[in-house]
Amino acid sequence: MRYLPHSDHERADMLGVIGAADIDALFSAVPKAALNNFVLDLPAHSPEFLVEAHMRALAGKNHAAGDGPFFVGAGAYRHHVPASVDHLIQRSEWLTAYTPYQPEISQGTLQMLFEFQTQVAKITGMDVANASLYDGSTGTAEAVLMARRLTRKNKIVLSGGLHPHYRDVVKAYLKNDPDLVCLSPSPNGQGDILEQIDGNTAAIVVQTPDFYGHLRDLKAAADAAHARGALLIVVITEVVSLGLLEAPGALGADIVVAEGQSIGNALNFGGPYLGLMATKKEFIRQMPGRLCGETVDADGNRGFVLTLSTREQHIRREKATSNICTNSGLCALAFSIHMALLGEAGFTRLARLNHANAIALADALDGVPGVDVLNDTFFNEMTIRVTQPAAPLVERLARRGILAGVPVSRLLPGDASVDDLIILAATELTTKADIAALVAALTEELA
Amino acid sequence: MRYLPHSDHERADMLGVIGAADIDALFSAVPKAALNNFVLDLPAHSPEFLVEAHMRALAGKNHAAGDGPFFVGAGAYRHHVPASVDHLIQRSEWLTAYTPYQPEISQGTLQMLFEFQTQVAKITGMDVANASLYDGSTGTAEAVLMARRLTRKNKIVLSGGLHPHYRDVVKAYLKNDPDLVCLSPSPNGQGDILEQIDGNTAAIVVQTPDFYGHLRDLKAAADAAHARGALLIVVITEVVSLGLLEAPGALGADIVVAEGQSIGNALNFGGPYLGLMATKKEFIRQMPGRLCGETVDADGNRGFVLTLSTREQHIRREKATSNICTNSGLCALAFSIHMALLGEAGFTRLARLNHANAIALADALDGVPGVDVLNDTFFNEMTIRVTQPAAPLVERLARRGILAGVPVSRLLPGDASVDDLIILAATELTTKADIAALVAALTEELA
Amino acid sequence: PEEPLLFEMGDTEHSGVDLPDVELTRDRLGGFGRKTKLDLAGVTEPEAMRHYVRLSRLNHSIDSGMYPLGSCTMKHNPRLNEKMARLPGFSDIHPLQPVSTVQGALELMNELSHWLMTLTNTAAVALSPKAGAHGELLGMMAIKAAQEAKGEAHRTIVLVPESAHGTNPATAAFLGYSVKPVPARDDGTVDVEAVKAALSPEVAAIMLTNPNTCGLFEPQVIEIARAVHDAGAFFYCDGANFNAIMGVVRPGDLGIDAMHINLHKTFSTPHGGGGPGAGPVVLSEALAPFAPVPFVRRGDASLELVEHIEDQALGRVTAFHGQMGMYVRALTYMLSHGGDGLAQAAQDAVLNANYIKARLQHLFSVPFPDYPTMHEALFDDSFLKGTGVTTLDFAKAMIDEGFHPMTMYFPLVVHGAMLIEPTESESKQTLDRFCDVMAELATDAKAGKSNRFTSAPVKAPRRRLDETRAARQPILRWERPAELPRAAE
Amino acid sequence: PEEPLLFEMGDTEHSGVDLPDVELTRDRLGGFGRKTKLDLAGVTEPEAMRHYVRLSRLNHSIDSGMYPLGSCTMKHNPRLNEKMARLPGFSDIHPLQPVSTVQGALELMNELSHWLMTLTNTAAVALSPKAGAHGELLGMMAIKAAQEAKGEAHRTIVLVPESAHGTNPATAAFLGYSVKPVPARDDGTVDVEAVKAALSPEVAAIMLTNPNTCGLFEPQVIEIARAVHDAGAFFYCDGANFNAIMGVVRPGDLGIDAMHINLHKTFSTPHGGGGPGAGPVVLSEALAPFAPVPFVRRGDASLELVEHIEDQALGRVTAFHGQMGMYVRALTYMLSHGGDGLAQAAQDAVLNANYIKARLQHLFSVPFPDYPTMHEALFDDSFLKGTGVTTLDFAKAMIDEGFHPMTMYFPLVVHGAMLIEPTESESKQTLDRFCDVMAELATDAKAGKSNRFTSAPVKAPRRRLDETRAARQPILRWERPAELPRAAE
Repeated sequence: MRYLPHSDHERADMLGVIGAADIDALFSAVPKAALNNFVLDLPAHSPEFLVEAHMRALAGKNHAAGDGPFFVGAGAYRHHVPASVDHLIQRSEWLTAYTPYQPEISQGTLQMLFEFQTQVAKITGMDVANASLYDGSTGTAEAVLMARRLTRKNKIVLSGGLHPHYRDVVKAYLKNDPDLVCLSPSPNGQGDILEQIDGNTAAIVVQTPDFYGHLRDLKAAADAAHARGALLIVVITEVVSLGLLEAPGALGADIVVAEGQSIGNALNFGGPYLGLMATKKEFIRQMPGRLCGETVDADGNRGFVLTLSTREQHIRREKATSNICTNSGLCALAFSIHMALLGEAGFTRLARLNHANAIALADALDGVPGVDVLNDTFFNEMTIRVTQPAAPLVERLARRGILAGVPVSRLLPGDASVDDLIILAATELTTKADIAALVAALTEELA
Repeated sequence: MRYLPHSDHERADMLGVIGAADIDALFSAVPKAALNNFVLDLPAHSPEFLVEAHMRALAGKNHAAGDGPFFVGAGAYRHHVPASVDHLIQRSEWLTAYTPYQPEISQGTLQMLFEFQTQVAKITGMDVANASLYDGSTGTAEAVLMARRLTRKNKIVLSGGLHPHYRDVVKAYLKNDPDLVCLSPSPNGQGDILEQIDGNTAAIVVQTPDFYGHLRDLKAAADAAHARGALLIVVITEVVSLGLLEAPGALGADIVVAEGQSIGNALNFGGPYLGLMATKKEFIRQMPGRLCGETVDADGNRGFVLTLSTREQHIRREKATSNICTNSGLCALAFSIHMALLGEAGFTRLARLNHANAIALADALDGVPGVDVLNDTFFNEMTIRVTQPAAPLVERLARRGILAGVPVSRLLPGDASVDDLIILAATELTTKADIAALVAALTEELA
Repeated sequence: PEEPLLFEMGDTEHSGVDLPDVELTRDRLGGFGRKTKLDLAGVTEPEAMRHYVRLSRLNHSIDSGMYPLGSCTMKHNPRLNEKMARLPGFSDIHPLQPVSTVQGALELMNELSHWLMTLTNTAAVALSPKAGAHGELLGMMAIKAAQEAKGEAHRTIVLVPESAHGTNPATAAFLGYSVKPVPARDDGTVDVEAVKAALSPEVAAIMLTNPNTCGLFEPQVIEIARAVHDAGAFFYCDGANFNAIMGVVRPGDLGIDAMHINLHKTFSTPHGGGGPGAGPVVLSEALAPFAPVPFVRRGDASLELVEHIEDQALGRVTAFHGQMGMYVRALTYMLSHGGDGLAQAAQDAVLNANYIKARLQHLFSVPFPDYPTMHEALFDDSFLKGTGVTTLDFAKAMIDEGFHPMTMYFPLVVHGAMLIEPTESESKQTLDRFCDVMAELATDAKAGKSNRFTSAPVKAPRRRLDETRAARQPILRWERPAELPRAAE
Repeated sequence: PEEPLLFEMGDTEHSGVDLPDVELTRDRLGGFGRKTKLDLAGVTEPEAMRHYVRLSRLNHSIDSGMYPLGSCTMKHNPRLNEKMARLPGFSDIHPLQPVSTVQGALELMNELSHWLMTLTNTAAVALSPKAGAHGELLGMMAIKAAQEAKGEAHRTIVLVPESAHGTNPATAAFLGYSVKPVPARDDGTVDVEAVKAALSPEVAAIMLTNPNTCGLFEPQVIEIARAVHDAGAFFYCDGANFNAIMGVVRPGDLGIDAMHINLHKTFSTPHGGGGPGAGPVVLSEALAPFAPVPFVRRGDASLELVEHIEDQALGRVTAFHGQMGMYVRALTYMLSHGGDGLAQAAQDAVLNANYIKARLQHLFSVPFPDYPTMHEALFDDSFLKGTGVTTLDFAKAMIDEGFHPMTMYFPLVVHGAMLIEPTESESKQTLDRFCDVMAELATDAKAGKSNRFTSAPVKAPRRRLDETRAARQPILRWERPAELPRAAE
């Protein structure tokens, strides 16, 4: 067994030192009825090359995004990750390190987290950020709970433009809560969320670009919320948009939650991803998740530690701000390295290139008979209405090797009004040839 | 430019410190006629994702060994390399380190080389090994030159079973040397090399398993050579065979040269590979290539250094034993890690598995009408005679997705007697299904 | 030399990514374009390589040394797992691309589910939780939904033994339950009678860790499960310590209703400096109907991904399908080990912990000597009484010997707890060196050489850090010093 | 703790590779089966990871710090190169599989050849040499073959300037040439008149490094080439320093006949702790017919691989097609940089060297102050006169500051030479810190603080090692100590 360092000799020697007759003697506390009472119907251990062959066969049954034209977005985006990023995160001292609870021998992870927090604060325009959460959707639920703690009010209003899966996660976290108001999805980018704000409102949750790709007016939302003592929670599923769009912090956001996958992290069929959360300085003691802070060591040298842990479960147990125990450390590292490589110059260029390719896509789609682009505004994603049911159309395009986007019905099943809608994204990896292939195939299918 | 750390600001500042008006001022020694006298007709710098797309397109035009049944050997072998090996050799401190001339900050590489030398000495049964050479073929040429220095005699006899490319390399190194005798290749595993030994013979060169897969009698060769004061140079192109075959050192070899690619290193279309060289203790001062030795530091701690460098070009210049300046450090590392993972138990099992699969292959080929297996003995490779010209047959099988081995005519062009021969290898990666597919296709093609 | 902060190295001009510098002649931003500056430092690739390589060297890691961290299961992370997770067929697929184009992914999820259900003898598994604590949340949500479905929404109490992980009470409280502690017996285990005494019609569930956080297998676990079920409550098992029994004991046979499995603890997905984890939850027949979406179902011709069920009780706990990258790693590990290898690994983990206990018990104090330990050896600080050396001091002295400290001050039920979990990955050679060092430290502490401890660590990249200062005057991000108008200019 | 040797950790039972344990019921070994024991230590995968991670941490590397090694060009190694080299379409193809199945590989070789010929303005390139010295060998073999073809086999002398790399005279001698040194001028360059004086009908070639090993561009190189050609000899150019001029000056325009290119120095393939290198040789029209096999040729329908030419003069210098893995890396690097980026890299390399020279020349002695330096700054040890500090001491003191020493005592023409090559990869921040440290060291040396130097290094994994002992009583392999019958038992 290649991962188990003991030979049978050594096992016998060790049992001798322990004074146990055999290994079962060490399991003597297990009720007889439950110990070795079964035959494990599982395959036996296997050479590496056979395991690899099996996994390659499974992987080979999937259509990878790089295998053809690809326009799928709606909350996860295919971007290029520099080879150096993936190389660095596989380095032993990053990959196989534990949570940095022992700061003297964890300064690498800790300094990185401090840098990461700074990067997230800068791109969102907020004062502070935490060391990451599981993903954008659970982060949104945590933000809602945080807003309740901060305002001591209960009502939460979710914009109809919030990603339906995010909405579902908030609903699960707030199970049966009558103070949760979920507005209807609006493919046209309009929202009546401002009218829902009342004196009992803890927060409104606005996503921009929204689920359909429209850009939302955060300033107006912030002003309306603040006028009634409510908080504005801004949700961003495509973090690259922050290279081109005004920072939510500059527009009045109180809490910003984002899915950070786009920077440094692969699609991975949905996970692991990276939840970003940033807020105002005065709110940090109600922020969930780990925080890294600067301090000095006994010699007076600058160093970093996990801090303000009195908010956390391992100290406060049932009084903690959240039950969260991990962050997305390695995904945060990937994000931080990629962002360090981009810098302001690269991040801005990346966002511009995404937008330019999306404009090219929108222009091309506009020219396809039977296709109606719904968006006036967008960053790198847009919604089209087609003259056929969208889901089977997308399926037919997939058989042609073109992954043409997400039929809205997949995310809002049962809502007939969205059956003819498709959300499509373009990124820096979208080529003219990809767009031409899509247009040609769509034109044929819709003819 | 992602690899160039200077901004234009910084370049200007630095020119200021230097006191140069512009960058061309630093090239003032270049004759005017040659400086910037051309337009570089080469593409401009390119984003990583475009470079990657280009390289993937090229790679996609090749049939990778893992894409189908694969029996190609004849000096390079497809084995499984554990994922941990390739991971470790990419670690910064291994990959991007320089030759360990400064031992105080190179103990990692040096201790590894010391361990590598020990491993090579052990598997070959020799006293000492060097820190590696370019590959088996150039190692063979170096061994021949070494034998001349050691014996102060000139005649070199190459067995007909020596890989034809190895023979060609020796010929190139010994250009126009009348004392080089190259015996004719003999597909039947017989050799008349012993009769060629005379009083002027510096060395005979015997490969086992030989080019056609036959095992050669090293003891007889050693005895005959030693009786006339000549040395026996043993060449091994498939180092895995040493897990099952007697060590050349135990049979009287004076110098052992091997291609080490099979352990830890990928096929790589022929390079980089790994030359192994081992010899007797009394011969080390005539051995080419780097050597690592144990010593102590100023505090008395065990440490390692490159040693006996008075043999080498950077000290001895035109009086050096060879002009070699590098070894195959990273390939040696991969070999050493893989061999450490195998150990005696694993190396032996690996060799047995190779031999068992080769027996299965030979048995299966024996049953194909029109195929004649020539070998009585073999390790993991054998030669067959078919009823058609071999090269076009192999080409037709390739079109069916089966890489069926090497037509001997590719290596011995112009020799009509080998036109119907194919050399095939099996390794631990050869499956029953691979053999069945080959047999079925061969049966059809030869029908 | 000290490694500077990224913001002290880079500036807004430098970039390590080449991209075409597209001019936008028109935009579709509707006036929401950025007007404020990002002020985001960039560095070129060679600078980034150095920065992150140098920073990494300030970390301890499994690959560089032992991590005897009780309850954390820091085991070897095979690199084959990493390689497989990076096959484009796994890493480069989108959670919302057509299900017909990801059949291999669904097959993988199915296969992983089969392994998890077989190893635990349970009826269902919800793969999607992002980490152990997230799995706990899901499991308790399922219990809550099941109680509600039974018309028992009035059950508002969850029993939690005092030795539990902090996540247990935090999770219960997160869902609005009030937490009622169950005391431990003097031998470190839970008394079925104490459980019975605590049970009532208001109790929704018990959350029990087994093997428990003292490293002991709960001998009365079957009786406890029966009592809990008899009282109409559910048995949530914290699976953090499943590594001790996988392939040897099936939690389903013990009567559990839900248990999360930390793929990073038990099935070797890397800890990554604090995540990402993955916390699939196995469920009993009773709770299976309350599993959240999404899950994989075998359809007529192909595998189906169920992403939505009308009026589903629990709904969805994360946006997509969970930690696919971790599923690949975990399944790769399972296939490598096989059922036989997993059982051997559990046995070796237990063997190693008992070996450490056997070698150190004459010098350290063992709070619960009655049972053989499972995968962890638990000591307390009574052997340090009067030495002036605290558990923390002792732990910091281990750093100077090249070891990560053990888990300290947990479980809370033991004063000055030292919880040591070697895992199955450590060789006898390493265990012997570890025991030698621990014995030498204990001897030194008892001999009054307290300076070795109170000043430790001295060989680490940093001496002890001022955590109080960090919390009192939090500095959570880099701010440009007043005298430095822009970075690196 | 010290990292033990593999043989002190492992034993013959342990293995980190699982393989079916096949029983051989019969064999085809003809009685040649192994009877002696290998006695080869094995370790499991977790042990191997630790061993090689820990060992690696004893190495300096480009990724962890600057390597100002003159003549070695230790530049940044992009990880994209590594990733591309591992695409199965490149790494998992066999040199002897049908040519029709490796058209992408031939295309890559063709493309790389095009870049090399364009950058050098030459007529042909032989890709197969395994390293720079191997390329030299090939180049000189081609020259020898060409002389023989001209009927000039009697030319047995090769001119080599005294400042040349050791490989130059070694290569010439290897081929049976006698080496005739050409003296350098006081300004560090070669005098065309000295070359003319040395030329004779017995001279086969000159081997010249340009830019030379003093870091200077040979100002009379065109005149030298003309004189050499006029004398019926060939001009071999050592391309080790091509990094200084790529994209800026084309060696073909200078009159060279053959030049090897170190892909690891110039085109960023990793040094790997001492190889593998790759040394393609570009050839002039005159030498092109003498290129060895194999090479790629464009056929009617596809690319052809020429592996054999009847009566070919030179034949073959290695078994297969050379360092494919390095071709992939080098071409990836070229495409990343583009022609413009390569020229910029050369200019930055020269800029950096001149910056170091400018910042340090007031404290260090500059032997050849007449020209701007190219990519290397050369100092000598006259500034250390009377300090009791040698060049070696000075170099070892650099180690304690986190820098690899510069190249020392080379070129031989300068007493106590210190040859510093920063390459284009170092940032101004790093260069400034390097210059600060060097200046401080020079000041300390002059101030008589010799202990900082003579005892250095003190912060490295080892103090200075006893090289004399290593050479006098060579211990070249591990031997089992008499008291230890078998390892790790």
